[in-house]
Amino acid sequence: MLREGQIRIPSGCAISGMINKSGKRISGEAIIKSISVMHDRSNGLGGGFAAYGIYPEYKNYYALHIFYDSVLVKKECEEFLERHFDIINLSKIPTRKIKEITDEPLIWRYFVTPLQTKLASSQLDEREFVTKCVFRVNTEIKGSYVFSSGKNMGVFKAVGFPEDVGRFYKLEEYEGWCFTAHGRYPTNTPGWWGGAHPFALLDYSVVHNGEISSYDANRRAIEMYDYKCTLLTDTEVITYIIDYLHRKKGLTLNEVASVIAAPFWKTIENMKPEERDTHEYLRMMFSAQLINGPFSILVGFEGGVMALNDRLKLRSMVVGEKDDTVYIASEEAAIRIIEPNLDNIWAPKGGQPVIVCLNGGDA
Amino acid sequence: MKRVYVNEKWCLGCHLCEYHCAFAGTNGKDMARSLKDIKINPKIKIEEKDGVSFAVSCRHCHEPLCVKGCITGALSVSGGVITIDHNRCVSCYTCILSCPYGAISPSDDGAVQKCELCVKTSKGTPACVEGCPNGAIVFEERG
Amino acid sequence: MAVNFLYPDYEVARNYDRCISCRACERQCANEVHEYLEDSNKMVCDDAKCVNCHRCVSLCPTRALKIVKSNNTYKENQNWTGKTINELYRQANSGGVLLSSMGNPENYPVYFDKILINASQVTNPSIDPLREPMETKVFLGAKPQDIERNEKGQIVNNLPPQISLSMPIMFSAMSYGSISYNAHESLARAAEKLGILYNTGEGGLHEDFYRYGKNTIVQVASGRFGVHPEYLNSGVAVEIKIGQGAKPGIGGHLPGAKIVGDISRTRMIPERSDAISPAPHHDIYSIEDLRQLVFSLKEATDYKKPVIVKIAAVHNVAAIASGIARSGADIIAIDGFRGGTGAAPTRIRDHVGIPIELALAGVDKRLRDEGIRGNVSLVIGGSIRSSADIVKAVALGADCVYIATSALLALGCHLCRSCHGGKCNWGIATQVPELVKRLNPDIGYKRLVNLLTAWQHEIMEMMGGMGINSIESLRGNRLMLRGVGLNEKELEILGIKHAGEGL
Amino acid sequence: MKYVIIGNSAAGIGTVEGIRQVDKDGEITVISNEPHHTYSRPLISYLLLGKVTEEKMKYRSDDFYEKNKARFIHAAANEIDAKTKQVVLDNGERVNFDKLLVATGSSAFVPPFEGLALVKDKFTFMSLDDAHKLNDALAPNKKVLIIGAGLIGLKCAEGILKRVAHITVIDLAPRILSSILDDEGAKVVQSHIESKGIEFKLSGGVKTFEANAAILDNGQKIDFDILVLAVGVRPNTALLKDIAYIDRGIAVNGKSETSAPYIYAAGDCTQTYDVSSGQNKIMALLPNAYMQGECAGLNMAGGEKNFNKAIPMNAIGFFGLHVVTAGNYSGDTYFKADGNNYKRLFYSDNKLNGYILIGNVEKAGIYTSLIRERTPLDSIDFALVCEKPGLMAFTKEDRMAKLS
Repeated sequence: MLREGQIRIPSGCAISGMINKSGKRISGEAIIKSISVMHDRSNGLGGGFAAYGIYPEYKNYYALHIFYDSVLVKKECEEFLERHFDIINLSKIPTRKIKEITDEPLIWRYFVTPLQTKLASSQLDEREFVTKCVFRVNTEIKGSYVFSSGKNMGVFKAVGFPEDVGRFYKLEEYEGWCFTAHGRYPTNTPGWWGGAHPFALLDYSVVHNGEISSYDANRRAIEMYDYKCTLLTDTEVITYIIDYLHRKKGLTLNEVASVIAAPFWKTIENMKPEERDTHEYLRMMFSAQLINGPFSILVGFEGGVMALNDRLKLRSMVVGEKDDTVYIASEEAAIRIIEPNLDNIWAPKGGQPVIVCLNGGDA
Repeated sequence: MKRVYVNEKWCLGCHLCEYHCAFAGTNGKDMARSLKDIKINPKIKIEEKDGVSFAVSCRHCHEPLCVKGCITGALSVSGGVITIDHNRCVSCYTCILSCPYGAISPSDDGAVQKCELCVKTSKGTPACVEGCPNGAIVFEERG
Repeated sequence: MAVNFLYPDYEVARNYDRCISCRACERQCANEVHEYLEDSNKMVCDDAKCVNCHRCVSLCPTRALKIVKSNNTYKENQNWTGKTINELYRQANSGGVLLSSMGNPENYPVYFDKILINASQVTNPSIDPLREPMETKVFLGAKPQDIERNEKGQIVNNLPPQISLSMPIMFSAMSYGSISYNAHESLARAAEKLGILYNTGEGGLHEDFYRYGKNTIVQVASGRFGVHPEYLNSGVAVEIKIGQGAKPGIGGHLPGAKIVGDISRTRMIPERSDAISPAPHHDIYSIEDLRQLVFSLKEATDYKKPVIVKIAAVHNVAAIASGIARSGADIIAIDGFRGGTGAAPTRIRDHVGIPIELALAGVDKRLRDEGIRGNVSLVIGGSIRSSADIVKAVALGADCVYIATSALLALGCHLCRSCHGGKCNWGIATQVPELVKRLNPDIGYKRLVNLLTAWQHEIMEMMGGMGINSIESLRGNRLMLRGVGLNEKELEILGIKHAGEGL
Repeated sequence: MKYVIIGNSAAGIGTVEGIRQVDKDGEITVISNEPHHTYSRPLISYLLLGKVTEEKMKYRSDDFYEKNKARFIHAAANEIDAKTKQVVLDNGERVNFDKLLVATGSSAFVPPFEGLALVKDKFTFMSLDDAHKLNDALAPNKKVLIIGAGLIGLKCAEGILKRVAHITVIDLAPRILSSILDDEGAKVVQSHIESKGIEFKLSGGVKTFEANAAILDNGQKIDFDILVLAVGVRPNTALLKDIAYIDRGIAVNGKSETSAPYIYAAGDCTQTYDVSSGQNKIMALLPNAYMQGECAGLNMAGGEKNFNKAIPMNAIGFFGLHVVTAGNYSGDTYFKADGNNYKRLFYSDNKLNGYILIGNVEKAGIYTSLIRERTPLDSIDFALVCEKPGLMAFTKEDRMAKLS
């Protein structure tokens, strides 16, 4: 059986997310409960979580979560890390032995900061340096895979149903101000943990439900800009596109949304002149970053989360609010199970981003 | 009212309009059978000289001299279309004398004949228009 | 002389049971194949003059005519075929280069026909273009590296000039002279109606057609015929023609006989003088010279028009395209070896150049490998025969296609490949007034509009089937393609998988 | 508005149709001294020939009066009272009018031949009643003498030839159809008619009649059983005597107005301007009568119309040989003849004045139009149009204007 990276595997999914705008940290238990409601949207072949605000004590360090196939590979990778980073802390990520999750790889966590000498000689900005290093590990050190690389956040994922993955990683023991979760329904039976979602790069994490029809157009375009699509998954390419547009090109998340889920030309024609010019520009300039086909995505980032549907809204996604907490999920039930008394609930239109930032924050 | 208009700019002088006209007059199903070994006497006729050609057929004038001059009332206007009642025509040729376009001619049955926009032979578009390969004959409403 | 004798390739078969001697065939054949015998009220014909253009067949009102392939044969020989032998005889007789027209008819693989397109099933929905928006709008032009913002933080438009097209199709260059006034008018009017562009080719622009400027690409070729500042500024883009798929590496020659009246004036050369386009541009002997010409033209047009550089698909096309992409050109046009022509030496047409599918795949990959594919637009041509070819071309990586032969077919061309004779019975590749008038632009432009409207619709249907509702999501989306009957190397060059392989 | 029309032939019918183009409701009264539904006078010879029936002679359909809301009165108009604006009928009835049209036509002119009173079976040939009477007298063994080789006489001859033993036509003039043909053209037609068995005695008149014979000026005696008098016609102008100006016919202008207010006239009783000769003439022709009537009707009903393009013209055929003529025969000529096909065009001062076509009359209307429109001949290809009438002779612009 070929695994992610060797073959492209489309999949259907469930997504859920929650964010407290005040930055109040809550336990990961709620998000497990939420995603478990949508059990039938997954098929046990992948689940995972992204949690923001969970490492306040290391918030200035990149938290690298890495899967290793073997101790030998671990050693090789750690040598690489040591050559490029100052490793402040390293540890095995705590897990719970449960019968539903098997064949786990070695799962390690490193809090790092780039070696100043290396960073200076690379002539890259810090985040680009980290990105390059992550790509090198993932492409060059066979058997090792960095699946989380942001600051004060972490991705936890595995092969299994998402609720089992949550228990496996003891997610209830983490406290964060934002969680996203993913339950996967791939259309074959891969056995590789790296293929599970969320997919993350630096602080960006993406959970995604859908199968994008523009995949190869997007992949071939993004690979021109020093990204390497190793997993051949939609989520991976979406993450890279968001990273490219937001971090590298300096677009706001709203602008990112109007690139990847661009308004139709007809809609643009009817906009007010200034707005029209911007949208026209974005579509012309970033035509290769338009994402086509059905998707609903939750993008976690440094200061918040963005929810976005494809422009035809071919996937379900609802948003609920209660006080200063915002919930987003594929199904309303996944929100109601953790917050039955919502102030407000609605389904965003296709292509209409819902961006929730920490109070005082900006996308 | 829709009329047949010709534009010599696009007339190729192929004479197909004449054949389609003649064929329409036979009410036959197959031109090859209907017109084989027949000298056609169409109601639309090509004038040609020195590379210039154009088809001429009844203009269905607003002030039709042929109808006004007809001594028997065989020519009449019906819905803008000038038609000929072959039974009433006595072949006096006053209409031939009157028509400033030369668009009326003797028919094979003794009466005169003229384009009647195929109202008696087919539906919709006159046969000459259908048969023109280059859009030189059109059937349309003009001011 | 008996040794000169060549039996006609085609015979006119007349069904005398159906022929009514209307003489339409006789009147419509510029080659004087048909003749009416007054005495016997009978039509006769001389097959030797027939070029198989089907004018008579199409106009015969009783379906009494057809053209059949002659079954006169030499002794069967797989090596020395009848065609080869006849060509040799003709050259032994004339001492001249064999001339041909339109595209390469020989039996080389047509890769488009060995590529199949994907469609959605279950895991994502196909989209019905009748119910949902389906976008085929395309912009061509260079793209800047980065966005810019003003002091208020708003994005400012820093895009170089762009061409906007309603669909990824343009009419490729055919000069006034090689084709008729009426053909040009048909193309120009169709382009206007469709919201696409047509291309003047190297014959200048007739004064009557300046009004279609918003839908015009003006070409600058090695002969520089009809080029002046007003001309350069009359269209929305300027194309430098380096080469043509039908005859890479050689120039053009419009005989003096065709340089009459308006054509002489439009080309700005004396009446009856031969219009000879040199094989190379004599101011471009290298890539850096090209850069100079590109910028000369940009200067001349105040940087308001994108510059297209058109080359023939030759062996090293990917590297050449890379050089062009870095020359300041906004758009690269590549013409495959099946592209048409009004006249080319037969051996060149049939033996020089490479298939457009392979050239396209190679160029697109090369530009992506170099990270510069996004900087330029890529237009390809050279026998785009259907909407399926277009979908495949876009999925292989083209922004847009050029069509010419297809457009001429829509105008009535029956591919008799006798353009060089100048007696086109369909009024397309001729300057003889009584033949030119056979192409009524009122009909011609509508047929072009019909054709492309139909193609656009089919493109939308195919896109919808793939779950794609905007053409840019198809561009370079090679996973949507699969090869059939192609070997590993061909698949590798095309960058596609074989049918039966999954995602 | 009350319209009264005296006359029920082409001019009268034209007037009804003219009025109704403008005024759908005004009261129309048609007064006719003939009891018949409107019929086409020129068809009386075809009736005798058997080519038409009385039913088919109807100039308009049976519902014509009803459809046009016209009252039909069979009576003769005895007098017009211009002061009271009334028409006095022979039955004493007075019919009020606001606008009156006089279309009284013409009558056969019978010269005072000596001995004519002795002839029992003598006929004129102008009306349906004339035709009925003649018809009753016809028999296979009877000999007919027709006085007058003009249109009426010769059409009559054609109509009855197969029904009688012999026909002789005599005329004072040296040629037949002297009012519309030249000498050579007349010969072509004459020999064609002679070939059918009709005998001509030309250049001679009748000196005296006996009961069954005519003695000619040269002393020759011609026996006959039936005499047809077709010497000529006179316009019926009596009604307007002392009311309007009458020259040879009732004088009318282009609007068909007489010199008397509210009174119009049209048809054979009038005299109008002939554009081909520039003279006022009686042009007793059905097409002119209709168009004049229609013009009168339009003007009577408040419309604007000027019928100013009248020319003499005739289309007639004898035993399959067609004769088409128009205009006046002055000026230079173009001539071409070939067997029974005969063409003579008359032109001067850059204008076509008239023509005679015999046999092949194809596209004759092109010539008619050149005369009627006074087309300058240097604006067309005159040499071509002489040879072959057609629109090709006009300039491209003129053709475009005509055809699109």
